[in-house]
Amino acid sequence: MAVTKTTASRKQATLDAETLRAMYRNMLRSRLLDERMWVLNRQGRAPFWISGIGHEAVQVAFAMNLRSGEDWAAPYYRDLALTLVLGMTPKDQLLSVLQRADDPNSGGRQMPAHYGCRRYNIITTGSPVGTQLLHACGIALAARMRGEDTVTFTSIGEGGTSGGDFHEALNFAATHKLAVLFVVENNGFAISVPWEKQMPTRDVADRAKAYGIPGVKVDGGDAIACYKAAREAVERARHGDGPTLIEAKVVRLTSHSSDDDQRRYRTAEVIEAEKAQDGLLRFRAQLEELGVLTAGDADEMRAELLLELDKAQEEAEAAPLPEPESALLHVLAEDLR
Amino acid sequence: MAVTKTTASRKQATLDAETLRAMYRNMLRSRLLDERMWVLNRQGRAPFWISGIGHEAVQVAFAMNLRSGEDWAAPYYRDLALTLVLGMTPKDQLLSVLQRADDPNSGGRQMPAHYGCRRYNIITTGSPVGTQLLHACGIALAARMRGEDTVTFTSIGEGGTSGGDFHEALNFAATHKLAVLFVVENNGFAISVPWEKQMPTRDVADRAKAYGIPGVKVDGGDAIACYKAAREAVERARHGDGPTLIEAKVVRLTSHSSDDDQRRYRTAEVIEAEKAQDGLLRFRAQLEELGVLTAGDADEMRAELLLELDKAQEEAEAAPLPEPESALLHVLAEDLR
Amino acid sequence: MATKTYLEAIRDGIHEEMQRDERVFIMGEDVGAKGGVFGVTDGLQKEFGELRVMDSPLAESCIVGVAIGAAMNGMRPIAEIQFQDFIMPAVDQIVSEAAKIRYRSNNDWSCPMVIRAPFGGGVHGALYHSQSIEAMFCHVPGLRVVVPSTPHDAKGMIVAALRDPDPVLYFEHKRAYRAIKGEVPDGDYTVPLGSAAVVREGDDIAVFSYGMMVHTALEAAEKLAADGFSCEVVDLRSLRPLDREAIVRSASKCGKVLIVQEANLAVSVASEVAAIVAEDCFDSLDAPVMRLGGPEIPAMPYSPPLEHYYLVTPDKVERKLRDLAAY
Amino acid sequence: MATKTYLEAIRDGIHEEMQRDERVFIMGEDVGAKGGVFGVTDGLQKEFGELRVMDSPLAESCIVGVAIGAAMNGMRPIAEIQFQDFIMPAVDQIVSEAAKIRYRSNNDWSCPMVIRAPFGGGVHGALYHSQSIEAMFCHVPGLRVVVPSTPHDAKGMIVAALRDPDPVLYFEHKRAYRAIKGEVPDGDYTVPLGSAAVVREGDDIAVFSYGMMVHTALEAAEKLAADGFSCEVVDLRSLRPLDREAIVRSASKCGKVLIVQEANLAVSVASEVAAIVAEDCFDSLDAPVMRLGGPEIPAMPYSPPLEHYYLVTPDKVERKLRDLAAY
Ligand SMILES: Cc1ncc(C[n+]2csc(CCOP(=O)(O)OP(=O)(O)O)c2C)c(N)n1
Ligand SMILES: Cc1ncc(C[n+]2csc(CCOP(=O)(O)OP(=O)(O)O)c2C)c(N)n1
Ligand SMILES: [Mg+2]
Ligand SMILES: [Mg+2]
Repeated sequence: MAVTKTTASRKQATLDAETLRAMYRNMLRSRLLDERMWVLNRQGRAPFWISGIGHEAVQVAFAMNLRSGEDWAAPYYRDLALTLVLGMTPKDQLLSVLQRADDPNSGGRQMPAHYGCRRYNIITTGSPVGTQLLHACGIALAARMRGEDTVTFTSIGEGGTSGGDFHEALNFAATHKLAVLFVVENNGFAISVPWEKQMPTRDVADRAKAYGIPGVKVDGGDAIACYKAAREAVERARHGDGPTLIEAKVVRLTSHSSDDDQRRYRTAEVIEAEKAQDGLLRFRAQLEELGVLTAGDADEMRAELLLELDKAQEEAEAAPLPEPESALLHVLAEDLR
Repeated sequence: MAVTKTTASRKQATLDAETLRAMYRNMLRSRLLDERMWVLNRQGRAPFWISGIGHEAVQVAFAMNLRSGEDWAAPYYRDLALTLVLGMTPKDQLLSVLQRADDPNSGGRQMPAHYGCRRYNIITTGSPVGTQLLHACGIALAARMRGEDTVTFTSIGEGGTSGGDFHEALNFAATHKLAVLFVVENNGFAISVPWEKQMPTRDVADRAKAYGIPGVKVDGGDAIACYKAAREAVERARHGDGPTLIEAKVVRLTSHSSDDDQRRYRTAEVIEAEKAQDGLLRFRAQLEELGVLTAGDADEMRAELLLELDKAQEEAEAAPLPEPESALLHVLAEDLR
Repeated sequence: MATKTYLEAIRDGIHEEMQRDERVFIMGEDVGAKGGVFGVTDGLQKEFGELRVMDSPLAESCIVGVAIGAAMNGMRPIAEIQFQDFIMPAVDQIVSEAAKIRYRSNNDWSCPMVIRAPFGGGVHGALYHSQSIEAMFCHVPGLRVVVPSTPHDAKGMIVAALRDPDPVLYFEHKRAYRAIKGEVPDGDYTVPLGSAAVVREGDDIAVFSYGMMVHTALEAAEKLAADGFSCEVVDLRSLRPLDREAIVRSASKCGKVLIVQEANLAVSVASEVAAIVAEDCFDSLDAPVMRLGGPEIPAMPYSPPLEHYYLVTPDKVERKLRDLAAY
Repeated sequence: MATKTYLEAIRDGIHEEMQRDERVFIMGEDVGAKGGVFGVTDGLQKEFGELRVMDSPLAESCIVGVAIGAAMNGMRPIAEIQFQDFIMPAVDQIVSEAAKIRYRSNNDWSCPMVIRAPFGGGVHGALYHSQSIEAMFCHVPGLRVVVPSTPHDAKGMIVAALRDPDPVLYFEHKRAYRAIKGEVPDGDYTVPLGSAAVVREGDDIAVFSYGMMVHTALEAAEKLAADGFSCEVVDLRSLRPLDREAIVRSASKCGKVLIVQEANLAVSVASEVAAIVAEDCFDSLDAPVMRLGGPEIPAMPYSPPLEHYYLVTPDKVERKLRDLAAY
């Protein structure tokens, strides 16, 4: 029940080089796509973007421990990296950011970063913060009723933990020992509101104590620690031992969204200092040190991913916008108007 | 931060005989009135009653530690005893149960046990479970803004702690260290739903850990322990040390309400066994043992209170019902129709 | 065919559908051993077990949110809200989530579920156990809102709701539970959602209503019939979508229109019916559209004189009908 | 008098009232250092401090519930909801609590507070940053709902709302924030809540509208004027209560009625206005009542062709007006 702190060292041994490289590649792939989204936004071609930069490690860690298409995900808007590992493509997300008809998330109906794709059991997500946690419980309950051993991932920012649905979801999942992974990506800010004004304790993992479930705090910039925490929590859930609350301490390396300017509420020094905590840089240094990745490998990987990205962007840009009257479709199954 | 257990013995010494007798009298007064309500209900003169029988000790303990008319209360429907100690009268509550125009709680508009009386800073309460906890926070925030040292009592059943407002209120009060006393009267049932189906841990006091505030568990059938727990929590709040979550383990010695029949979901044996935990009986025995109360005193007290009650009932029964068209009044201040 | 109460008809429908379809389950406060506060789910937990008839925590957002998740994962949940008055904490899950799941995912996901709740007054329920706040949901695209008024429809519509691919709010009038009895066919049948029913034919005045008020309207219509005025009484049944054609048909035929509901009138179902008539029946109207509903007060008070003052009674309906007849 | 934007006018009203009345404070997400996501509260925290301009947790029920408690204890809170779309978690506190506090306590208690939220689309806000769901609250007795359309009214109505003894929902059209400029008197004045305003006089068609759509209606009315049709444009301003007299006056005078709103039509403000006209203007109507609003879809989509398809534009209004003129 205690809040446990997992450190990188303890679990390095258990991850093979292939997994480590795959993890790095997944993080890099998301980062490059994310950066491209910002470029499109600044070019005026994408009215909005909300970023996962700085949050990638924990998302990749969990996604790599899920069975894509079998396990379930009820993510939130920063989970770009998670969706890519589960099977969605850079093109899918570019279609969304460019508001195209073929956007698999919503057909261009929702803002980008409102993820959803039935093919990969990623449920549709809207904007209201927190609702998805209860959906995750319902998904897990349905699995329980059918006797399946699937697990359900769900995530939220620390700001979202102040809302009622967070409590109702943890209470319900813990009462019924449901196979739900509650991941809080704690970047210390809800838009401009610092954690001290949102909650009384620094660690969201403490909240687990109210429900008698494990509360795990992990350095979200430590990819290996994240992987191990994810693996443990997924195993626990899959074996019927109930939910876990995992808090990943992450950094939001951008403004809240393309509509926000964090310089209004954070000093330049603090913003600059956080860059040193970038999990991608730290992981690369770590892998080079471990001899799992050379500088050459990394550059090659990057070049290959950029190629994929350029092609995806080209295709997405060529894709059509939705037909205006299609706005009337899919209100109800029978398309009542 | 830990859950502390207060025992009767430790604090007996600190309560003088007068206080102890007053406490007993307050409990008995509420009990007799409550029993009368059931009689009126069974006689068909009161369509509804919802009882505080078995919950009195903790309510009386808190009310006696508040400054009536200065401190604030946002109670729930079992808090009959609390309202009497704060200044409301048996007649007030009989007017309500008999749906009379002069009912100070609501003018006969609400069901009985929906307490409220501005004169004693008892805010108006409705039926939706849990909303009052946030009102208590707002009251305490207003007091903070004006630099007052008042405290705010609020209460709820353990069932109500599953709802979102419970979490949002504790989170807010703890974040701002507000002078709020959160009292959970845990009788183990939400109507027919036993605690195991409501929540993952047996002790509601555990929930305090999520907010880094003291969580106090007290035997709600031990009047002296309740008094001491109340005094400590009130002092803490008054001195600016923030909120406390107090869980009183109580027994619901009746069905949920006059519309419920608990024999549908509880065995006769369990119902019978709980009667032994009645705080009123236990307190009387304790006081007699301590030599604070003789059997004669107690009987005299009872007779005197019954006299008050009979007179109150007579007056309440003589009071008029509301005028039909008065239903249109007080929607807005200007009585817009 | 057997004669059953409105309550029994609902229970029968749920019971049969649970037997037929393993995906159907119920979640709500006190639905298990107690069988619900009115007894609608009485006996179901014994038959189907604690997982399929699940007592929930006292948390309405949880009840609906969990049901939504289960619906997305292949189940057909019934989320029971103990009183319509207490649906408010679940409004976010209903309006922001359930209603928008198909649309926002461009048809990739759907949310087939039923939210049941008793509504209405006249049972000494006071301010928070008497409300009729269906109008708030009737504005919301992506939801279906239905209210049966007879045992026949109660069963046919709960079954239809459970087979519908989208979220359905199914509101039950609590005074009807035991007061209204009627013939209920045995076995499997459905009543289509989205359609109104003419429950009494007539030529002079079209009366539109739903829930308990249909019976009140029928009672009043009977009185007018004695004086030679014939009222057509239409049970709206589906409040979202409204059956526009049926409304226009009866209104045009009669030329005079009264809308009767228990809820207060402002921005309500009655407003929408009146608006439809004002839009589509201009040429056939012989009198102003009239509406009768509860007063504009926050809810139905407890004390008998106040509660009675609130209620829309057959007398009040009759008076309105006579005004219209005389116009 | 100075020319100001709608946004500046709101801020001025709040600012002046906070200077005048120590009981006024603001609570909401990002209202402090950031000054709100649109900048309405910009600079206020610097002047009034962190207690009177308080960044809240991300919890709308908390924001409103705390404000209610503070109002009962003598304060005059402004609860800011970041987008009207996110008011849903607070519906229980608004509808079950704030709206019923005076009534249920038989006037012993009251709840003087203002809930502010931006609404409306046309700003690439997609499904959850574009909605117009005011209708849900316009049904609820015990609440006031207002929507200013000009900087003059924006200031006068926020001040009036802050001095009103009951809960007021004050909705701000987010497209108006910077797009709408106008003369704003210096210093203290109020615009009475509950009253509509004739913003353009005319004889042929009465157009009822509110928020941004008033400007759209005025634009369309201008076009018809060129062809000799004169439209009377009425800014409803107060959606609960509606100014029934003003509606009946203009509708009766013109004999033809168009109601224009951005929200979808079913069970909405437009329904109620149509119903009032159908009830009270039967003898003066020369044409069916017409309504124009958003389509019956869950909300306004993101992609430009879809968003544009949703929007009620001057062209669409003009077309409806010409239909009515030709009737
Ligand atoms: C119910 C609700 N209220 C407000 C918002 C507006 N909003 C969007 S994101 C956000 C801050 C979220 O902060 P946090 O949960 O910490 O996640 P982060 O963005 O930091 O990852 C807010 C207030 C919303 N989307 N939903
Ligand atoms: C929001 C809401 N949902 C449901 C109800 C119906 N209801 C009234 S009391 C109650 C059970 C409360 O149990 P608990 O909180 O444990 O308090 P107790 O009655 O045991 O003292 C329920 C479900 C309600 N009043 N409000
Ligand atoms: Mg955050
Ligand atoms: Mg209880």
